[in-house]
Amino acid sequence: MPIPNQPPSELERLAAILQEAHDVHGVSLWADAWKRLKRNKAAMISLWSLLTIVLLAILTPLLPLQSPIYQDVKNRELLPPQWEGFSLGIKQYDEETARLIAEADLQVAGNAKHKELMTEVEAREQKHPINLYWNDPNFLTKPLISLRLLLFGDFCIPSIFGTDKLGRDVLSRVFWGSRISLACGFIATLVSLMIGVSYGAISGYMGGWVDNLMMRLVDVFYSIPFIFIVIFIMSFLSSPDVREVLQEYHIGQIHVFFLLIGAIYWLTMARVVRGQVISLKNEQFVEAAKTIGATRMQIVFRHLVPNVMGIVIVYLTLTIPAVIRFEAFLSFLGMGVEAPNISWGLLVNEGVQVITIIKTYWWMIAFSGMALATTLFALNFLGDGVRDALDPKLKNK
Amino acid sequence: MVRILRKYFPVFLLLIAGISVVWAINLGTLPPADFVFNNGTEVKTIDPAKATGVPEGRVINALYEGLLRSVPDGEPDELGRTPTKPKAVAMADSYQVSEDGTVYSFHIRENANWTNGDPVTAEDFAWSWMRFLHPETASEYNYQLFYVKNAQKFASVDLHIGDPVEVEMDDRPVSGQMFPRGTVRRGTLLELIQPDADEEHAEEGGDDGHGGGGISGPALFVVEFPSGDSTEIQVVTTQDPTDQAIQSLVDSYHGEQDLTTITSVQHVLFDFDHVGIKAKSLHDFEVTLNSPTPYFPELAAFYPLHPVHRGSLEKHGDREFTKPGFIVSNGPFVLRERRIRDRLRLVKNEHYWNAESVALNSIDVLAIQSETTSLNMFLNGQLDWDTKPPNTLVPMLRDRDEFVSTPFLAVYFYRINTSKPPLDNPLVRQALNMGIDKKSIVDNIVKGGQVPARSLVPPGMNGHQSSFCGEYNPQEAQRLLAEAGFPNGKGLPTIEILYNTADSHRDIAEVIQQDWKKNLGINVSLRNLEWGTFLDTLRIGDYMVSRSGWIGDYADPNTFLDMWVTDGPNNQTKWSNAFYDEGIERAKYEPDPAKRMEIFQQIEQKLMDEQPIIPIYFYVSLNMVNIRVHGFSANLQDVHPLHLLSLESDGAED
Amino acid sequence: MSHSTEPILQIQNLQVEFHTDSGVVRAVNGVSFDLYPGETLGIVGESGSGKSVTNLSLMGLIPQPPGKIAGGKVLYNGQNLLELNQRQWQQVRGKKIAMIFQDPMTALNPFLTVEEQLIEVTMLHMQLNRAQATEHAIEILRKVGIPGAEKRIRDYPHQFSGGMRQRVMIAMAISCQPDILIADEPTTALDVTIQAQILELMKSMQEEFGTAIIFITHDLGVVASICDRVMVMYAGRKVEQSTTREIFRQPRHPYTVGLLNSAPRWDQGEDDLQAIDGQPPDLLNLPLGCSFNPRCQFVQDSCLQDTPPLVALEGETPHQHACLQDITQTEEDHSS
Amino acid sequence: MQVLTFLLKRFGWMIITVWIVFTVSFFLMRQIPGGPLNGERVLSEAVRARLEARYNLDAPISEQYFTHLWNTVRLDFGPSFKLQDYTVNEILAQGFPVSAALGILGMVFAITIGMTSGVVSAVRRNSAYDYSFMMMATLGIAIPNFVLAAMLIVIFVFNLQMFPAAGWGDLNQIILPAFCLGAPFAGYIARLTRTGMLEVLGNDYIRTAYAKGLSPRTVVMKHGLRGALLPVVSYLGPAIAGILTGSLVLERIFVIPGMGSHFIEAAIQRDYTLAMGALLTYTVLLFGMNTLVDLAYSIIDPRVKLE
Repeated sequence: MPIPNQPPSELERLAAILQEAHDVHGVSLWADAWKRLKRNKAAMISLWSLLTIVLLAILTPLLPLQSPIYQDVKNRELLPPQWEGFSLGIKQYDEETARLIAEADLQVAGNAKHKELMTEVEAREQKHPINLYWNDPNFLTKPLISLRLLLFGDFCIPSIFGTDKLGRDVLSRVFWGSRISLACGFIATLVSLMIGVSYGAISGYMGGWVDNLMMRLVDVFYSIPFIFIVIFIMSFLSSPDVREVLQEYHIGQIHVFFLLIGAIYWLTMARVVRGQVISLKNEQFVEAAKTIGATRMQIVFRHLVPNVMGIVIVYLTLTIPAVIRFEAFLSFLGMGVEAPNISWGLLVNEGVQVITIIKTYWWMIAFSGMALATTLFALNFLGDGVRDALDPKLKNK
Repeated sequence: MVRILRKYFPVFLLLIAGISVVWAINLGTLPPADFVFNNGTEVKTIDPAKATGVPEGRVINALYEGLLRSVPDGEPDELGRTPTKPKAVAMADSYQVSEDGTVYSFHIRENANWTNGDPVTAEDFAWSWMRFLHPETASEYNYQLFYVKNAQKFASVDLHIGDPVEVEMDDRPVSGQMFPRGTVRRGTLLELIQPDADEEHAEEGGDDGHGGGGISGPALFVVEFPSGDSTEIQVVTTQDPTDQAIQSLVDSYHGEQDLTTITSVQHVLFDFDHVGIKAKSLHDFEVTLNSPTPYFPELAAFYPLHPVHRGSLEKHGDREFTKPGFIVSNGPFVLRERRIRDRLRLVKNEHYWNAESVALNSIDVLAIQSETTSLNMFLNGQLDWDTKPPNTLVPMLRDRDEFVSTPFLAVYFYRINTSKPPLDNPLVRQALNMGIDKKSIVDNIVKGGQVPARSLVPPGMNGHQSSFCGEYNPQEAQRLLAEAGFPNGKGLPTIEILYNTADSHRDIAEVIQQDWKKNLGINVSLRNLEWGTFLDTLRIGDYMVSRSGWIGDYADPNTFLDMWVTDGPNNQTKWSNAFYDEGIERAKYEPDPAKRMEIFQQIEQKLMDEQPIIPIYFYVSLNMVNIRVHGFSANLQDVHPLHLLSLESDGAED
Repeated sequence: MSHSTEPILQIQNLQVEFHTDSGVVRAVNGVSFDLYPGETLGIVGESGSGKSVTNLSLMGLIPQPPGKIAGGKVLYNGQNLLELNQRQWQQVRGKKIAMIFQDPMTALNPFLTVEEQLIEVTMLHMQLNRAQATEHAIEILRKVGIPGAEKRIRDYPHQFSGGMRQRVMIAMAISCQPDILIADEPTTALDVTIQAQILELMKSMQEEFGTAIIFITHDLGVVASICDRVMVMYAGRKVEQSTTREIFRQPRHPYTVGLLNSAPRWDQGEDDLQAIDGQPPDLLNLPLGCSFNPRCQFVQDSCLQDTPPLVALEGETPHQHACLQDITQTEEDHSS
Repeated sequence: MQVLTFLLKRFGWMIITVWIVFTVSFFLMRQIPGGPLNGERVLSEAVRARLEARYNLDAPISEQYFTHLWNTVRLDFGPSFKLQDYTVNEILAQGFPVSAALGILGMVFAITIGMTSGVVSAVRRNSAYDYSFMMMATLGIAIPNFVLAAMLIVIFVFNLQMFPAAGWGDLNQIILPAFCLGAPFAGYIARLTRTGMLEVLGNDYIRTAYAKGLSPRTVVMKHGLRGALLPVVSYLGPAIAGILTGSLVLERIFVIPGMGSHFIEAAIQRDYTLAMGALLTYTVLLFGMNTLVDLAYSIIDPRVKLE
């Protein structure tokens, strides 16, 4: 409630309070928390492993890995981990192409033989390893793969994680799978974060019947078995009309999938944020912001939301694993990502299927499972660490 | 109140928890059965008239018995397969075929009984087949009886002026239940009043393959009933006479009939008395066919044609009569207990005519969907027969004594939507076929000893000589592609392979994806749909290439070939060929088996040349059977009648 | 005040440390004092002066780790409590020595009824059965002035007002008639009018049961009204101790003086209130010499070097203080 | 009285929730491609028309909606499309107790193990117990339960031969699935209990309890546990949703004839009636459980008022 005719000095004082509140809550809190976090060994190890995993996932196309989709069912099916090398055959390809071009150059330009040779050269493009070994790389990954080919050429890390039932390299599949799984975890969580934080903050700040209604709605949502809705929507998306529309905007099913999972996981986040906002909204800096004429939206998003980010971050580290697990669960039901896309959930599920008493292809599950578990582990410990860091009360008790 | 709650809340919760666990577990532990097998999935129904599918067939064949039974008969062939033949070792103890091959006379054995002691009579069969064909039953399999004279007219309500009709009045004894029926009056159709028949028919004719213009929508039937010595004319409709559509029919009518009284009735159907299904006497059952159908005995043994007990059905209703306790059946086993998605408990039927030869006293039919779990249970001794061991493990299982496998009448193939360019070009389709290394798929993916397919009809079909499509040949495929105008795959759009959610489908699709990419330079994308959407997508033709499979209903090439006629409902490739359509029609009326097979060979050749489909491999049956089980023989149709199985006596009892 | 009897509690050279991430904090650094039956000893000091920690040590309630009792003795009837094991401690707590905490809002368990919290102590220590214990609890609640005790006993703490809750706390503490009652700022969180009632209640209870009370506070007004003797603590040390009258009459430590001056008194005007300069000491980095030296107005060079010993002045009233300066003179100078 | 009004109010909300779920899924189901009548073999038009009439699928969508809604109000979900011998009510009546037993056992298991190890971890903070329990808890959270199930089957079924591989009926068949179902929740609960307990143990009233001479055991169990329960209880609401999802997977692996498989199968096969029945059952179940959690919350914490 803005007070008219406030003397300017008073306004300044309030502005100063506001600034101070920001500084206190915004900077020193984080700096302190960071300091405390740095002392927490488990959390720091987790943080660094996570960063490494994310970095590796981003740089996967650049690494000298084998093709994640190239199959050799005849010779390389279900091989145990080994050091035997594998060659992409680019050198051979290039030599062949060069030979054809040289041969063409010998011919008179324009004659039939020359034309034929040139067509063949052109056509070879289709069989370039980049087209053969990587399925439709997009504009982001293609340059990276090209760079990788330049840097490492034919060299590939041998199948130290073994191969799967189609003779594909598990190592590279785990790496490529990390991209989808992590993207799924992060994007979906980000979506849930945006929805949850806005919803919770608005609900908590508005109070009254708005709050009541919004929270009732959350209760209602809590009672919806979302797995069912996911199945429905995934089917809906695969119907031809919808698919065409999506394709027009270059949206893959997988992107919608991310959004969908995110749209499910915001409920708890909204509740948590609401609780925090309610406890914060009567603090002085909010009053101050009101007095200097901030709109309600400004107060919520500029002043309140930054102050609840602590708990939100803690909650994020819990949501990401939940989302990654959910993706794995959908893969189990055959509704996760689609081939040739790979996710850890898919790999783990493939692995589970070959755990039997007759023969256990342990490498099919061990490495993907380890990657999944390590990431989830790290996220959990990091979450604990962040919570402890933000809430020093718990320390030394 | 809160205080009391607060005090006793934990106790209360524990109580609930305890009670519900005990309750659920006490739903009853059954004593173990003699023989336990995995049926793969929950059976959708055990009503023969409504069932489709292999799992249902296994159960219905144990509960019910038809006129004939397909049983393994004769010496095993070179692959160890015992041929199955429909034989009169069932409800019929003998049958004759008329010289022209169109009239079958079955003699029902005198000692055939229902489980409640009633004798099984020819009337039971006539009534059951009537129910099977009745439009309201809406049996998915009813076309199997369309070889019978006038059966299709009855089932599809295909009426023409002058036809004998039966009219079921609106006086059903139990409302909402189909049987017992209301009063049935028989008469002759004098006139049929329908709105603008021309347009309607033009629209309908297109997408109805099996049908033949059935009557649906508003219609008025003018029927002449014999009434004593004279006749009585009535105007009837199956709809509400006050309905707007009917009224407008009346208004626009210019004929000579008096439409002032319109009677509402349940059904107006082709008179069943004129359908070629007759109970001649208590034990003589006669079937008249449209044309000689050499495989009709197979159909007579096919489970949808098994009889049901009229009394119990009329008493308990269409659904309830299948429940344990109510069910009255005539097969070697009775249904004792049924738990959804868990098990059916079958026990020996003491009233069965051949009860002394039935060795198993009780059978549990489990509905395990997970192949891994099923195998685990088999290895753990919980199952005696596992019907689908996982592909990946087949190489490890093959050397075991328990492993029983043989090629059977089923083919795995890819459909091509011939309306989508560039797939409308046969050259492209042929190139796609030749670009697939089928042997590698069989050897390395499915691994069960399946046979790479170059024809649609599996080998081993009596007398059929298959025609073949091209073999794996990348060079030739490239040449064809270049001839079609796509040298090295240049200019071809990305081709999408559609498959339904299941692992081996995906694996195969991935292999083919790589084959086409490597051999033909074609970019291939995969699209995975779960079953419901998959089927619908196929139907509306929103696909380029799609995974498919077909299991033969009977041992005749027709079951594989008749679906590819123009606009056949199971065609779904938009492929159409006049020569082919005509060939299927010719084969129907060809009495000479050798000539008939020749026709089939010719039209299969057409199919393989034009290639709207790419055969990939022929299935093999894969079974894991406990070695103490006897009487389990590998055969073409992967049929293993439960009443022929027995257990090794020692060790089984303790 | 006569010390005819033996002290019921003797604290000798108590040292308590806390091991934190930033280093070792000596929260209590060699404190000794005696407590006699039936008397009320006030312990005064700022927060962080070690008064609470001292008393928690008497109850064996120092959380270990990070806390650690580094030395000293707590003799109760001649027995060193610090050598007790867990089981023996349980026999002392609540039965021999009971405690009342500062904030009745948080010191009562919000999840349990008052009855439950009252009877568990008597059932434990006096071996009463449930019915007896309830009866006893009602009786004692009545004694502490809870109207309608039979009914209210079944209420939860949040259904009581602050003062009532503190009464419940007192009831809980005295229900086994302990020899010693430690009251840790029992009135700080209460309204002034309630404070007086609570103090009155404590006095009457003491008279009835003859309990010795250790009364921790930073409010000298409270001290004046209830305590027989006062001990002043600063930065983990005892800096002064004497009878209440003596302390008020002639404080001998600058910190005591500061405390007295900063407390409002009815006989002084508002303008005479003087806050003690500076911040409470950082226990991790105590200044060399006298811990109070940065804030002391009488500081001399020697104060920066030597830690002042506790000196006992023999006289009619025993008076201990730890200051190198004799401030009685300067004090008078100052005030005049 | 207070409880009654609360329950009544909640019931009102439940009706609204169920109605929303009903409406949304009714139209969503009919939007997606593939109908309940699609089978492997294509039906002839005549048969299809008859079947549509039988299931009232030929009526205008609004009429279908209101008919179905009215039947639902009368708790009649109609016949199942795919399990033709049964009505949806019969199917649910068979599946529900099984799912409930599995869920409850899993939950009991999760709570027992989770709370015990959480309390021990909190009381023995930074001890070897603490570390190993928390390690296990995190592992439980991190491993998808189908992986856990596969590993346990290899170990307990084949190597140790302690349990049958799958199936339903007697007690030793329920232990493995219940364990797998409970494991991730046990992990979460352990961590929540630990954190909650640490927080509670720092409260003044715990000190008061010690000051009374209560044994550490009594203090922790009587005074500490209730407070530490609160975060666990508020977690139970969402956890129940998770239990349901988890049981979908385990029912497949262990061949348990519960509702989960119906739920998934019905959705995939477009068995409209069964899907709707299962969906609404789950909705009511979730709502009921969430209400129970709120009730439990206010019962544990007397300061919380039921609204």
